[in-house]
Amino acid sequence: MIQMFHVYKNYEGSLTALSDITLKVDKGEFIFITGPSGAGKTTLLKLIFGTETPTEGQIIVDGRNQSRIDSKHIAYLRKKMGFVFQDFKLLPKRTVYENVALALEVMGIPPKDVKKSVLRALSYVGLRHRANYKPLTLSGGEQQRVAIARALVKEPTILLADEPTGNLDPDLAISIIDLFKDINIKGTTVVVATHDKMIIERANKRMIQIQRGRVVG
Amino acid sequence: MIQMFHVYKNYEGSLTALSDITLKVDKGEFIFITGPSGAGKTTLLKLIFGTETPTEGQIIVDGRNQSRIDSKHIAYLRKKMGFVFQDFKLLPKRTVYENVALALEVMGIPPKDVKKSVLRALSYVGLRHRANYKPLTLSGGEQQRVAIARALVKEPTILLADEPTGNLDPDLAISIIDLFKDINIKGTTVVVATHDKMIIERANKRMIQIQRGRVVG
Amino acid sequence: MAKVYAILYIFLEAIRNIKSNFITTVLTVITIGLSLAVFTFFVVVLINIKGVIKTWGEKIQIVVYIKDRVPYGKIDQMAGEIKNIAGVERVDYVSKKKALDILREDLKGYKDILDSIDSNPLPASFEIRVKPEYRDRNGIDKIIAKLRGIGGIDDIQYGQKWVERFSAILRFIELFTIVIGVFLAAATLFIISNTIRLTVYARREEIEVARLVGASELYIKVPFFIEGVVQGFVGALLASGILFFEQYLLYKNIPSTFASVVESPFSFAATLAGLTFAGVLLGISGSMISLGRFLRV
Amino acid sequence: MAKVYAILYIFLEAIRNIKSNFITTVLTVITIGLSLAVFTFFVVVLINIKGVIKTWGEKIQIVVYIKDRVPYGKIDQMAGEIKNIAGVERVDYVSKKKALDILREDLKGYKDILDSIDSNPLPASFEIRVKPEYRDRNGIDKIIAKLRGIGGIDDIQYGQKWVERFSAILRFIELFTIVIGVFLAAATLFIISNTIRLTVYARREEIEVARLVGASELYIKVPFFIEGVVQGFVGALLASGILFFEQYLLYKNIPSTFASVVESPFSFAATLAGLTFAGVLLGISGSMISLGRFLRV
Ligand SMILES: Nc1ncnc2c1ncn2[C@@H]1O[C@H](COP(=O)(O)OP(=O)(O)OP(=O)(O)O)[C@@H](O)[C@H]1O
Ligand SMILES: Nc1ncnc2c1ncn2[C@@H]1O[C@H](COP(=O)(O)OP(=O)(O)OP(=O)(O)O)[C@@H](O)[C@H]1O
Ligand SMILES: [Mg+2]
Ligand SMILES: [Mg+2]
Repeated sequence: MIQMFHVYKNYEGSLTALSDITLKVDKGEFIFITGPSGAGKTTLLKLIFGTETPTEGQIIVDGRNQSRIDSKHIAYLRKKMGFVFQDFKLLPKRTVYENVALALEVMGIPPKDVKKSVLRALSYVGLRHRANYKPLTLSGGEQQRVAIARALVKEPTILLADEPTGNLDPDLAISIIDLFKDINIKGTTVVVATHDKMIIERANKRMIQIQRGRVVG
Repeated sequence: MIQMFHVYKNYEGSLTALSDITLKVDKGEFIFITGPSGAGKTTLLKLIFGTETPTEGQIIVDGRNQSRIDSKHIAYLRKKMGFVFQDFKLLPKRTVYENVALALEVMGIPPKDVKKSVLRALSYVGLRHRANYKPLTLSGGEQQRVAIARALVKEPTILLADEPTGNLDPDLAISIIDLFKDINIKGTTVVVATHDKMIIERANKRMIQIQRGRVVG
Repeated sequence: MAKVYAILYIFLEAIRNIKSNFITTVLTVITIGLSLAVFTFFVVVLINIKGVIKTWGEKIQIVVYIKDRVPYGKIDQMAGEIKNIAGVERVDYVSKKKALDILREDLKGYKDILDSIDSNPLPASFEIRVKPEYRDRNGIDKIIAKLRGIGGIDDIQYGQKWVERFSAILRFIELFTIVIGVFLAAATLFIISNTIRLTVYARREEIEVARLVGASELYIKVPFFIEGVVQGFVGALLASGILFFEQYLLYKNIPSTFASVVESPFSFAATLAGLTFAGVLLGISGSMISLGRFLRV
Repeated sequence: MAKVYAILYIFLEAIRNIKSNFITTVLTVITIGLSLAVFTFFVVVLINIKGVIKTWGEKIQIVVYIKDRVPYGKIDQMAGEIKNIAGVERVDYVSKKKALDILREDLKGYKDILDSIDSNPLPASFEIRVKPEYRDRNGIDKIIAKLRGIGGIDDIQYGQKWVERFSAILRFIELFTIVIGVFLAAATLFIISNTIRLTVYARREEIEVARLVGASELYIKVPFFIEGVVQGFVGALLASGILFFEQYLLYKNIPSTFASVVESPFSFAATLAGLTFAGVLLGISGSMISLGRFLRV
């Protein structure tokens, strides 16, 4: 599903964020990426998602080479991918419901189906009662769960989650990982970047460790 | 240093965020506040900081009643308090250095002293080499550490930290808590809201647990 | 099927944006309305002033005095020849008797003077009206050159000073219209597009998030496009309203000689149509230009 | 001591803001400049047009024909009495002989006619210039009423139609100036304050964060205040530049009779000073009004 060959990423005016990453994630796999702060986890996910392009090397996602793709296909590919952003990226002027629904609306899903899916996704993360609130009236953990609901709602082929439990208490963190496992069983490829040793241990899945931009284990 | 008497907080159109909180934090104390997502931890810190006012009850910080204070004294009080915001609240158009320096500049500290203090605070959190970058070019954990540096740089009388290690790996989290302990020893009262069981256990300090807005232990 | 819903959502999106940025939308509409109204008002006044000045040109005429004793048949022939000269609009024959009558009318107060003369000392003449294109020094000179070729003429006169002043004024008004028009058009365009730029800038976050969840270019652009159309359209209506109200205010107090200066040379419908077209065009292009800056990944 | 540094930081803050929002600052300056230039240009042209029209009023005069056979001494006395009437600006005596000379000059072409008369049929007269405040129907009537009380007068004449048309035009231009002036001033104010509002809105995050780290009201407001002053000042300079350039463009091509219409009634220094004052005032008040909305905790 995801293949990286000797990928390098240098940000302008910065050190090298990723060096010589070669990586293969099979269809239906569930992997963790871990490593210290600034190791390059987010960068790796962004490269897969296509919001950053590699300085060198090739990335193939769902059979397409990300570095040669045009903006039309990027939008197409993103409709199949869910991303839980480390900084949530919720729209403050829209309600929780509208934030989650946006992911389906851009796909042209009929309104009735949108409603059903959005409310279901919100119940999964325990926020159905907050559907009509604006994100800024939610607690940090609640906002994070909205971001998770938005990534899950479209039943993506690939789910990328960046530190999705950083603002959640251990019980909620576990239930979110269980949610990821569920959709993984239904066929979604899941890549989770996290620092949280506890959930990695509990989940018992493949883990890739990076440090200073290199895979170390 | 901080006293709360039968404090209630209702947000408009929301459930009660805090109910009947009575709490006393002594000068020079170090306490943790913990509890599940949406319990009211952030709300509690905001009440102490004065960005929210209690619906009922009294809050006394550093001898002043927060609910009767005017905007001039709020600014004065905030100069003595450091707050690590859960969502960082860094200014994207300014460099890391400028973000941290802002906290001192508003106090009218001489430029030479500002420079010394800022660079020292940045080394404490391991980001001195990033001083001239903009926050959005930093990783999530790096941004969080900038927020911590900004709260520490003014050597506050009271330090409020809201989930300050949510984006940090365990090693860094421990070193940040050690940093908090250091300034606590120098006399700063420290209040940390966190989900992270590990750091609470390691720190071995008083812990207040809240659930659904009530102190439960 | 997905296409149908996609279109639906694009419209919903536009409505939602207008609603959630209502104050900004209203202020943008007012900016468009005011700018268009100022611009249009200026243009109307300038066009009218030019029109008024052009009618002054009708006073330009060449008088050809006919030699005494030219026979009647010859005069007809002369009139024909003059009429054929390029630039001549109309030729009026003024007989000796008519010339005296006119003088008599002019000197009404001093009847005694004219009563005391017996022979008529005034010559017959042709009064020649000049076509608009020939109402300057050059054109007049050409006509006079041709007139000199005609027999039976005693003298040719025209208000040289007046012709020169008239064409200078006309040239000036033309220049004035262009300088002010271009300047005002540029200012209007600038102000409107800057206003839209700032409103789009305030929403760059929304654009970014929409792209991140997989929105196509169309899904992002079209709502702005629709908003631009709506803002431009309502702005144009507002401009029309302002203009008609202003005209009403001025009309009520206007001396009839000046009415033509504020009266629009365009019909109500034409003004409305023109303004709407301009407003919508401005709204769209303003939105599109501003969006351009934020449409990188 | 902390105070000194606080002031330093406030200035640094203002400079930093201008730098980091450079494009927006420049566009705001251009908006202020264009709006002020349009407004000032309009006002100058309207003031000048009014000035030109007022000078037309000098043509308003009352002619008093003196009975034949009034002795010379009596005429001096009459002139004195007329001069004392309220509203009379100047009195000129036109003797019988002078009247004939004027007529002769007018009828130059027709010498024969006047050569043939011997007695002078024209009366002597006073030409009375009217003070500006009396140059309407009402004022003229008052003067005429007084004139009727003076002996030795044969007839009183004035251009009634001209007086009425003149005062109507003047009234209209005054109304026009007020309507357009008020409208343009409102539009200018609105556009400038809306532009500043949008730029402040884009920076509400900075304001919030500054307050959170303990910035005082002054620390937050004064940099915006300084920016407002700078934007207004530079905008005013730009407006002056535009106006002088425009005047230069028009001057080069202007017929001298029209020069007064674009010529500023104010000196270079006065224009610059007035514009700067207006610009700075606009910049400050724009910033302050916009800030008001974002200064809650
Ligand atoms: N501005 C607000 N308006 C309305 N409701 C709010 C607002 N801020 C917080 N709440 C609600 O109050 C409750 C407590 O929120 P708070 O942010 O204090 O929780 P928290 O303990 O910090 O949670 P987390 O661990 O997820 O950050 C939550 O249910 C939240 O949705
Ligand atoms: N847009 C950018 N421009 C420049 N440098 C960047 C940019 N984004 C990230 N970096 C740098 O690249 C390195 C890797 O960043 P990345 O965000 O991938 O780390 P991370 O593993 O996600 O860390 P964290 O756990 O703190 O989120 C960091 O040193 C970071 O400062
Ligand atoms: Mg990261
Ligand atoms: Mg919280």
